[in-house]
Amino acid sequence: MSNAVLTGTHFMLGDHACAEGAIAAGCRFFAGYPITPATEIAERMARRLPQLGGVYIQMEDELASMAAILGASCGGMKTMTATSGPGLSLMLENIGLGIMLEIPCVVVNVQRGAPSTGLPTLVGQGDVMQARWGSHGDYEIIALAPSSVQEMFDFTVLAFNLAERYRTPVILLADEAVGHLTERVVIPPPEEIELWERPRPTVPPEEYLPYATDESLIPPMALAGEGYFVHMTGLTHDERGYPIINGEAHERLVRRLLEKIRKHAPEIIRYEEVLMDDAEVAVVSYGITARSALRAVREARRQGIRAGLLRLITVWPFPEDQIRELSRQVELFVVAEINQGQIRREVERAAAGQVPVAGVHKLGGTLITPDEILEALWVRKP
Amino acid sequence: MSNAVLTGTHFMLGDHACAEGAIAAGCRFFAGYPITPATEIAERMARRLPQLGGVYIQMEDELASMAAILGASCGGMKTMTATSGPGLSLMLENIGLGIMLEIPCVVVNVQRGAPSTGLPTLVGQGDVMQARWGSHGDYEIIALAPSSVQEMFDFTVLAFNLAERYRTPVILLADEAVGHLTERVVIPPPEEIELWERPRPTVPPEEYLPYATDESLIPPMALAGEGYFVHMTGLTHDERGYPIINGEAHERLVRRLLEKIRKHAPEIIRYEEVLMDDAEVAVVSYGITARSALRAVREARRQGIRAGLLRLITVWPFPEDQIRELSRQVELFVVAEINQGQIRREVERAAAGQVPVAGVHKLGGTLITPDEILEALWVRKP
Amino acid sequence: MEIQFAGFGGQGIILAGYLLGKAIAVYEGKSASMTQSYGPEARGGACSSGVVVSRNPEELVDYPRVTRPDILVVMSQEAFSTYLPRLKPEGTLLYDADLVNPESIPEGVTAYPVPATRLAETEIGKRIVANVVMLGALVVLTRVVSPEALREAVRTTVKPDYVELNLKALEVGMAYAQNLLQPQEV
Amino acid sequence: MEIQFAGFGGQGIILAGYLLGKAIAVYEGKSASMTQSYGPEARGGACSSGVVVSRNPEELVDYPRVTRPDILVVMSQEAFSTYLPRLKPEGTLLYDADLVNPESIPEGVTAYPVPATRLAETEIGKRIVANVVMLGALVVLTRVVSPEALREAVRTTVKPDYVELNLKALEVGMAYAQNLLQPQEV
Amino acid sequence: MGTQTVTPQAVQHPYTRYLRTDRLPHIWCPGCGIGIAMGAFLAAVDELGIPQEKVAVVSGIGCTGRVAGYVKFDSYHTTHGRPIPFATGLKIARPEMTVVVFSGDGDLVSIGGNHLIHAARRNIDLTVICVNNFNYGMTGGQMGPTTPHRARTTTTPYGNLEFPFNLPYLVAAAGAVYVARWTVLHVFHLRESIKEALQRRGFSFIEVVSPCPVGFGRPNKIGEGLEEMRFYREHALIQNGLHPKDAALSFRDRIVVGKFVDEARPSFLQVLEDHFRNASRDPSHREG
Amino acid sequence: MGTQTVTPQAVQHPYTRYLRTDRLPHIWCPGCGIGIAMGAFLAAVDELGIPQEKVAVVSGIGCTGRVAGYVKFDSYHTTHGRPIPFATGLKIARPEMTVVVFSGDGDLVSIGGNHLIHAARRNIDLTVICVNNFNYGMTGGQMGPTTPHRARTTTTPYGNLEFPFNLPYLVAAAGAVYVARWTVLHVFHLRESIKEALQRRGFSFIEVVSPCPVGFGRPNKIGEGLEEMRFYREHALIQNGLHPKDAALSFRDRIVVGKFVDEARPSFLQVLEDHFRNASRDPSHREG
Amino acid sequence: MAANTFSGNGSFPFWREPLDAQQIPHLSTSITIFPDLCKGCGYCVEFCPAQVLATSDRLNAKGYHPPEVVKPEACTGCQFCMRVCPEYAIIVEKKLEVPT
Amino acid sequence: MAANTFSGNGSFPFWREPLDAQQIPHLSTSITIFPDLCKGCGYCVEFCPAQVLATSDRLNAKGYHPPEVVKPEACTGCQFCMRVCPEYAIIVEKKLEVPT
Ligand SMILES: Cc1ncc(C[n+]2csc(CCOP(=O)(O)OP(=O)(O)O)c2C)c(N)n1
Ligand SMILES: Cc1ncc(C[n+]2csc(CCOP(=O)(O)OP(=O)(O)O)c2C)c(N)n1
Ligand code: SF4
Ligand code: SF4
Ligand code: SF4
Ligand code: SF4
Ligand code: SF4
Ligand code: SF4
Ligand SMILES: [Mg+2]
Ligand SMILES: [Mg+2]
Repeated sequence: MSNAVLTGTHFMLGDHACAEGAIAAGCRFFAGYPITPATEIAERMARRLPQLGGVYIQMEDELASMAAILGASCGGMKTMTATSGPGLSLMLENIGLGIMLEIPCVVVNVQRGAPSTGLPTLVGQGDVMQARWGSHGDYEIIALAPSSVQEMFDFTVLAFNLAERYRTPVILLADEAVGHLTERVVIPPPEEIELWERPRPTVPPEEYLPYATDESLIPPMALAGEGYFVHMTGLTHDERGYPIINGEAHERLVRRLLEKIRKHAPEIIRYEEVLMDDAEVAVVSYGITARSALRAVREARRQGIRAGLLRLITVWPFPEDQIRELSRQVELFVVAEINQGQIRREVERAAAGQVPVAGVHKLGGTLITPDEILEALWVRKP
Repeated sequence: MSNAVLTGTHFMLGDHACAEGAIAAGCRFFAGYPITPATEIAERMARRLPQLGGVYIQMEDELASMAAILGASCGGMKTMTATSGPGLSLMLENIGLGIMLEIPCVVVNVQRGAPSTGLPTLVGQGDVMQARWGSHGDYEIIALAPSSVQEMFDFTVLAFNLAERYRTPVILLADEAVGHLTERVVIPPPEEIELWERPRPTVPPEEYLPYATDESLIPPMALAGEGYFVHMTGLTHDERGYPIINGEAHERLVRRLLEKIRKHAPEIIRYEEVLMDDAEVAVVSYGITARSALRAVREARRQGIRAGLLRLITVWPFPEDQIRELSRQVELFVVAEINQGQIRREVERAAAGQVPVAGVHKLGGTLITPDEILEALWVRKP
Repeated sequence: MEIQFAGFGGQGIILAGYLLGKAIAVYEGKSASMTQSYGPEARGGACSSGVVVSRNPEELVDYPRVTRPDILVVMSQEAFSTYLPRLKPEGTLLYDADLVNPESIPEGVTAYPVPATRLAETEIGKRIVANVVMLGALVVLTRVVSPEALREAVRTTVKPDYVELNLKALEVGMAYAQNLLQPQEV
Repeated sequence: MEIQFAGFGGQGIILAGYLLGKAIAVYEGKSASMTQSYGPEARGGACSSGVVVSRNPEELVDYPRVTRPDILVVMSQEAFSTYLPRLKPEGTLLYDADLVNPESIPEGVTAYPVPATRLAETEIGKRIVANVVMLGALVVLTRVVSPEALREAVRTTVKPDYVELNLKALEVGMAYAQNLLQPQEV
Repeated sequence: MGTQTVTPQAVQHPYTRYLRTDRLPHIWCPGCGIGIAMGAFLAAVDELGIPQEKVAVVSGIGCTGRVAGYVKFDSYHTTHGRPIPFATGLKIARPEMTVVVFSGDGDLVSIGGNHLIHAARRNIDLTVICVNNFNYGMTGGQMGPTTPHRARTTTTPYGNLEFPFNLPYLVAAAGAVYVARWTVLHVFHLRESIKEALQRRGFSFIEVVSPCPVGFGRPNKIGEGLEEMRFYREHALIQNGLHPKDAALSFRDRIVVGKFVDEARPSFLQVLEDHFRNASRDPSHREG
Repeated sequence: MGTQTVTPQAVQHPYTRYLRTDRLPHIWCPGCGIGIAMGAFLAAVDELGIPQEKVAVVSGIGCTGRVAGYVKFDSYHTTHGRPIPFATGLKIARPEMTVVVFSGDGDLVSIGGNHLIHAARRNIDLTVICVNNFNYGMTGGQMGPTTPHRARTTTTPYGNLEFPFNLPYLVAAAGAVYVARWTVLHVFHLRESIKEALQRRGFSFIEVVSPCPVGFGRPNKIGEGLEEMRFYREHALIQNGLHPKDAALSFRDRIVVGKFVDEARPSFLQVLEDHFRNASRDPSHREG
Repeated sequence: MAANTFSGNGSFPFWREPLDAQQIPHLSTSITIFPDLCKGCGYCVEFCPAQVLATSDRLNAKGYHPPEVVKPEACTGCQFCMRVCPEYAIIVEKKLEVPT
Repeated sequence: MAANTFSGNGSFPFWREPLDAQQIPHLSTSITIFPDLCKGCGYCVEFCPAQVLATSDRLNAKGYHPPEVVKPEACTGCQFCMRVCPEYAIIVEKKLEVPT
C-alpha cells in the first residue's frame, strides 16, 4: 500500500490525475467501460489498483459499471466509474437508484462534443443539465467542474468526500480539454489529504432504522456483512427501508432526499471569485472555459473594463444566492460555456431580470477563446 | 385495414386511446418493453397492429425498443414506443441518436412517481426536465402533455404529425393518472384526421444531399431501399451525412438542429388559455394537474379572484414568449405540477422577476387537488 | 356526482365501474370519468374503481378522482371500512349482504343490502357476475343511469358469448332492487 | 511562450511535448501545460502536441491551447504546411531536414534544419528516438529549458531500460545544434 | 394417542429466522411458486449453516424480485435487469459473503440478459436463482424470452411469434460452471441443488420452473397453480448430466430437469487472488 | 508478351461500385483486417447479384463500425452496441431488403451482447458479421469479452483476468440458424460463407478473426499484422460441422474455423407472415 | 404425533390457532397448520405422498379453504407439505415420541 | 498478362499510375497495383501462392513500400492478392489473351 498516494510533483494527464485523486481518496474499486476521452482514467486504474489490493473490473457496458459501483459501495468500498456523454446517458437509471438508496460513489463524465456520438475526441460542456436532470423523477445532485489537472486530482478527492458525507452519488463533470491536458500536479502527503467517511450506525442491529435520520437528514449507513440485515429498495420506502406505495410516504422520502442536499448547500457549494470586489461585469464560467474567462477578465481590466470572474466549482448545487447577491452589484453577467447556454439559464433565473445576462457559447469541438469572451465584455449591456 | 381508425364514440382507457391515436396516425410499427403504467399501450398495440398488417415487437429492453423504432422509421414506417420513467432513462442515448439523425418517431412516457423505481402504479410528473435534457449534449425536443383521454388520442396523432414534419423524435409526456383514466373519446372518421408526412427528396439520388436543407432547416429524408444510398451517423456529419470531426462542422450541424425547432417554435407551440383575458393571477399547469387547476380557477372566479389558466400543451418548446407577455398582465403566476417545480423554473426564468412565481407541488403518488391550488391563489403575492 | 365501487381483485370491481361509466358517457352523452386502483398484488388485493360524472354534460370532468362519493358500492368488509368514512353524509350505500357486515351506518346514509354474490350464484350459477347483479340493483336504487344505457354498455363491452349471461345478471339485480323498494313504495 | 510539435502518429510527437513540458513544469518550476491532438486513425494519422508556458511561474497557464507558437517543430511535410502559417512572425522553426522540404519560409522566422530521424538512425541506430534528438537540438537552439531539466525529465519518464538510449539521443541533438550555431557564433 | 401442547417457540417454522416476518404475508398470488423457491433457498442456507450475516440477496424488479424484500439477509432490491452487476460489485467488496441473485426470467434474461452471460463468462462467484414462470408476472403477464412459441400472453394475443431461450444451454455456453433446472415441485432436489451451487466457486445458475396461474396459466387455459404442478408431476423428467443443448423446454411437453453442468474452472475471485500477487510486483506509475 | 493499354474503366476494382470512394482511403491501420472482411462482404453481395439498393448495412461504434461509412448501400452508423435492434426495426420495415449488421466484437458482444442473443433467439432475418480482433480497437486497445485469458491490453496490464466467450457456441445456444467462423486470411471461404448466410432466412452469424496490430498485436508481442496472419496460416484448422461448444479459441493456440451451424427454423419474418393470417381474422377491439 | 397450538405473539403476525389443534393423535411427527396463512393452492393436499391432508370446509379470513389433517397416522414426516407450501403455513417436526 | 495504366479521374481519388505499368508482359491475367493506396502490410506478397509479388524499394507518399510484380508468368489469376489486400490496391483480372 506504500505507493497509494503518489506524494510529489508530477507532470500528469488530467485523466490520470483523476485516477490518482480517487486512489488518494481511498477508492479501491473501479468498474468501467472504455470511452474516449475518459478511457485513460480506466487504464490508469487498471494498472494502479491491483498494485494496491484494489480491483479494476471492466464491465460489459455502462449500465453494469454503474450498478457494480453501487453494489461494491454497499459492501463498504469507495467506488468510482468514469465515462463520457454516451455512457452517462446509459448510467442514468442507476444513478437514480444510487440517489434513492443513498449510496456514496463517484461518477466521472469527461464531456465531449455532443449530442449522440458527436465529436468523440473533442471538447464539449453540453452535459451540465443532464447531470442535474437526466434521471427520471426529482432529485438533487452534486457535480464538480475541474478547470485544471491539479483540480482533476483535488476535486476527485472532494467528490469522494462529498459522496461519503452526504451519502449520494457525486458527478465529476470534467471535459475533454481538462481530461487530456497535461500539467503540473502536486500531490500532498497522505496525512495532509483530508478524508471524510460515510456516517455509520452507532446502534446495534435491533435498533437500527436504515433510513431514519436526525436533523442532518443523512441516515447512517450499515454495510453488507455487518449483521444489520439491511434492506434497500428503489421503490418508495419507509425508515426501515421497506417498500411503501403511497403519496405521503413518497413525499416524505423524496422531500428528505431533496432537502438533504439543499439544507447542506451552503457547505457544499464552492466557487472562486477573481477580481470580483469592484466588478461591474461578472463573467460566469467553469471547467476549461473558465481559463479563457480568466484571461479575458485580466485583459479586460487592462483595457479598463471592471470585469471579474465567478468560477463555478460546484456546478450543482448552483450558487443561486451568490448570483442573486451579485445582481445587486454588477451591471452585466456574461456566461461562457461550451454549450447552448445551459448555465446561462440558471444565471438568468437567479438574476431574475435585475441584470442582463449575455452568453458566449460554442456547441463543441473548439475552446472558447479569451478574445471571444473579451468581445462580449465590451458590449456592456445587450 | 378497414378498422384502422375506430371512428365513433368510445369509453376508453387513456393508454388505449394513445394506441388508437398512433394507429389512426398511421403507426404500423411498435417496439416496446412492458412497464407500469404504460403497459396497456403495448398490449393494445399487440392486439391491434397484427389486425392491420402492422408489427408489434416486444424487444429485450428499452434500449432495443428505441433503437428498433429508429431503424423501422428509416425504412419508412411511422413508429412508436411507450414506457415510463425508468425505461425512458434507458432510451436517452438513442433519443439523442434520433435527434442527430433526424428520424421521426414518437416516444410515450406515461410518468409515474419517481425517482428510481419509486411508485410504479401511481402518478408523477417528474420527468419534464428529463424530457428536455436527459440525453447528453445540446438539442431541442418537442414534448406534449395530454390532460384527458381524448387528448391521449389527439396528441398522439399530433405527436406523429410533428415528428414527421420536423423530422425528430417527439415525446408524449403523459402521466399515470391520464394513462389509467377511462373517459369518452370521439374518434373522427379517417378523412377528418389530418396527417402530415416527412419531407422526401424530390431530386434523383445523384443530386441528393441527405442533410442539405432550405430555409426550413428540415432536410428531406430518403428511405432505405429507394436507391439513395443514404449514410447516417451519430458522429458529427456534413451535408452528405459523412463524419467530419471538427468544431466548425459541429457548430453548423448542431446549430441547425437547434434552430430547426426554435425557428418553427411559433407553429409548434400550443397552449390553451381559460379565463385569461382579464386574469390577474395565472395558473400554469399541464397534464392531469391542469384539470385540478381548471376547477381551482373556476372556483376562484366564483370567490372573486380574477384567476385564469394557461394550460401547456407543448411543454417543450416552452412558451416563453407567452409567459413574458403575461408578465405584463398578471400579478402572480402559480405553477401547479406533480414535481419539485420543474416548469416553475421555466416560468421564473421567463417572468424574469417581473411577476412573482409561486408553486403548488407534490412529489408524486397523489394528485394535486383543486383546493390546494385555490389556496395558493388566495395568497396573491408571496 | 361520484360513484365508488370497492372490493377485492377478481370481483369485477373495475368492470362494474367501466360499464357504469360507459353507460353514462357514451349512451347517455354525459361527461364521465372512471378511475381504478389496486395494490401490488396481482390477485386478491384490495381493488376499487370510481366514476365521476360532470355537472355539465358538455364539460370534461375537471377533477377525475372520487373524493367524496355520493354512492358507494362495497363488496368486501375491508372495502366497507376503508370507504364508508368518505361517503357523503346524505349518500347511498350498497353492500354485498353476505360479504359485508355493516356494523354501524351513519345517520343520513341510505343503505341497501344486496346479496349480489349469492344472487349470482343461485340465480345465474356464476359467481363471476356478482358485479353486474350489483349494477342492476344500483340502477334501480339510485337511477344514476337508465337501464337501457347500461344494457347497451354490457352488449358492447363483454365478449359476445357472455352478453346474455350478463344481461340476465342485470335483470336479476334490478328485480331484487325493485323488491327492496316495493315496501317503501306501497 | 508556446511551443508546437507536429508530425505523424508513431514519431513520438506526444512524448516530445511531454518531456519538454515536464522539464519546464517540474524541473524548472514554471507553469506549463501540454496538449495533444490526433485524427481518428489509430496509426499513421496527423499528430501534434503543444506546450504553453505561463509568463508568471506562479500562475496557471490561462489558455492552454497553442494558438500562435513561438517555436514550431515539424517532422512531416503535412505538419509543415499546416502549422507554418500559425508560427509567430519572429518565431523559430525546427524541421526534420529529411522529411520536410521547407519550400518557402517567411521572413523573420529563424529556421533550423535538423536531420533528427537520420541522426537517430545513424548515431543511435534507433529511428524511434528522432523525437528526443529533436528535443536536444531544441534546447540548444532556443534555450527554452535547461539541458539538465530535460535530462531529468527523460530519466523519470521513459522505461528504465531506455533511459540511456534517450539521454544519448539528447546529446546527439544538442551536439548537432551546437554545430549549427557555431558558424554564427564564430 | 393424545395431544401434546408445545410452546410456540417449538413450532417456529424453520424459515422464520430468515424472514422479515413483519412484512408477511407476501404479495404473491395463490398458487404462485415463488414462495416455494424462496423457501428452498432458505432451507439450503440453513442446512449449510452459513452465518446469516454472511449472506446477501440481490434482486431486480418483478414478482420474483420481491424476494429481496422478504429475506432477512442484507438484501437489495435494485433496478430491473441489474441485480447481477450490482451483486458483482458487492461480492468483490465482500468476498467472504455468499452473494445470491434471486430474480425472475424477465429481469435476468430479458433486460438483464447481457449481464447474465457476461457474469457467466467471467465466472464471478455468484449463485443466480432464476424463477422462470414463462412471463412477466409483475406487469401483468406479458411475453418474455422464456415464453413458449405460440403461447398466449397479454402481448401475444394470437400466440407468441418468438422462440424461447433454452436457459441452461445459453448460460452453459456463456461459461457457467454449475447449471441446473428444477420445478418448484422438485422442492427437495431444488434445495440440494442450491446447496451445491452455494458451495461452488464461480458462477452457478439454477432455473426454477414455477407456476404463475395469473400471468401464464389463465391465458393459456392451463388453469390454477395446481393444474400446473400436476403437469410438472406428469411431465418432468430428471436427466442429470444431460447436455444442456438437449434441455430445451417446449410448450406443454416434457420438462427436462436436473443438474446439467458441474465443472471446475478458476473463478473470478480465484484468478483475482493470483493476480494480486503478480500485480503487486509492478511498481510502475510512470506517466509517460 | 507485350503491353496492352486498357481504359481506366476496365481496371476498376470490383469493389468500387459498392464503395463510397469519396471517403477513401479508409482510416484503418496498416495490417488491419477489417478492410479484408469488408471486401469479402462486398464480393459476396456482388456475386449473389443482390441489387445494390436492396442491401442495407448497419454498424455500431468501433473501428469495424466504420464499415457503414464506406459501403455504398443504405448504411447506418448507429450507437455503440445497438446496431442489431436498429437493424431489426429496419428489416421489419423493409423485409425485401438484405439487412446486414457489420460491427466489432466489443460492440456486438460486450455492450450489445443482449441484443445479439435475443436476435438469435427470435431468429430475426439478419446477417451479422462480427470482426473479432480480441480487443476494443477504436478506443485504443482495451480488453473485451473476446480477449483471451491472460492476454495484455491497456486495461489488463498484468494479463486478462477474465475468460473470453466462445462466440459460435454462445450464438448457437441462443438460437442462430447459421454460425461460422473464419479468419481474414480465409478470404475466399469467408466470401462463400457470407454468400450462404445472406441466402438463409433467419439469424446468421459470422465471426471474422482479424489482426489488430495496434490494439492487440503490439501489447501481446505478436508483432505486425503479417505475423498475426502467418499465425493464422499455421494454426487455423477448418472443421466444418464441429459442434460449436468445441470451437473455443485460446490464446496463441489452434484456431478452429469453419461452418458450425446451418439449420432450418422458421425465421421471425416467416412466422410473422403466418401470424398475419391468424391475426387478421381477429376483429376484436373491445375496450372492456 | 403432536398437534401444536400456537396463539399469538410469535413472529408471523397472522399465525393463529392451528385448525386441527386438539384433534390429532401424536406420533413421532407433528404437523402444525396455520390456516389463516393459507391461500388455498392445494399443493399440500395434492402432493402429500401419504394423503394425510385434505381440504377443509372451513373458510379462512382470506376466503380460502385451508387443509386439515385427516390421516395423521399415515404421516411419514417427509416434510413435503411444509416445503411445498408457498405460504409457509405448515410445520412438520420429526420428534421422539412423547408419551402422554 | 496485361499491366494497366490508370491515371486520374476514376473513383478512387488516390489511385495513381500503377507502379508496374509498362513493365509486365501480358498473359491471360492482368495485375494492376495502385501503389499509393498501399499501406505496406505485406499480405499480398506473403500470401501469393505463386510468389508473383515482392515488396518494392520504392516508398509511396505515405511512406510505405508497395508491392511490385516480379514473377508475372507465374500468376495463376487466383485473385488472392486482390481479395486479401485491405486497401483494395490490387486488381487482378482474368482475361482472354489479347494478342498485340
Ligand atoms: C427499466 C424498467 N423496465 C421495465 C420495468 C417494468 N417491469 C417491472 S417487473 C417486469 C418484468 C418482470 O418479469 P420477471 O423478471 O419474469 O419477474 P416475474 O414478475 O415474472 O417474477 C417489468 C417489465 C421496470 N421496472 N424497469
Ligand atoms: C455508450 C458508449 N460506450 C462506449 C463507447 C466507446 N467506444 C467506442 S468504440 C468502442 C469499442 C469498440 O470495440 P469493437 O466493437 O471491438 O470494435 P473495434 O474497434 O475493435 O473494431 C467503445 C468502447 C461509445 N462510443 N459509446
Ligand atoms: S403474477 Fe404470477 S409470478 Fe406474480 S405473484 Fe402472481 S402468480 Fe406469482
Ligand atoms: S486499431 Fe486495430 S482494429 Fe482499429 S483500425 Fe487499427 S488495427 Fe484495425
Ligand atoms: S410430512 Fe409428508 S407425509 Fe406428513 S403430511 Fe406432510 S407431506 Fe404428508
Ligand atoms: S400448500 Fe399452503 S397455501 Fe397451499 S393449500 Fe396447503 S397450506 Fe394452503
Ligand atoms: S492473382 Fe494469385 S497468383 Fe496472381 S499475383 Fe495475385 S495472389 Fe499471386
Ligand atoms: S496487401 Fe495491399 S496494402 Fe498490403 S502490401 Fe499488398 S498492396 Fe500494400
Ligand atoms: Mg417471470
Ligand atoms: Mg474489436
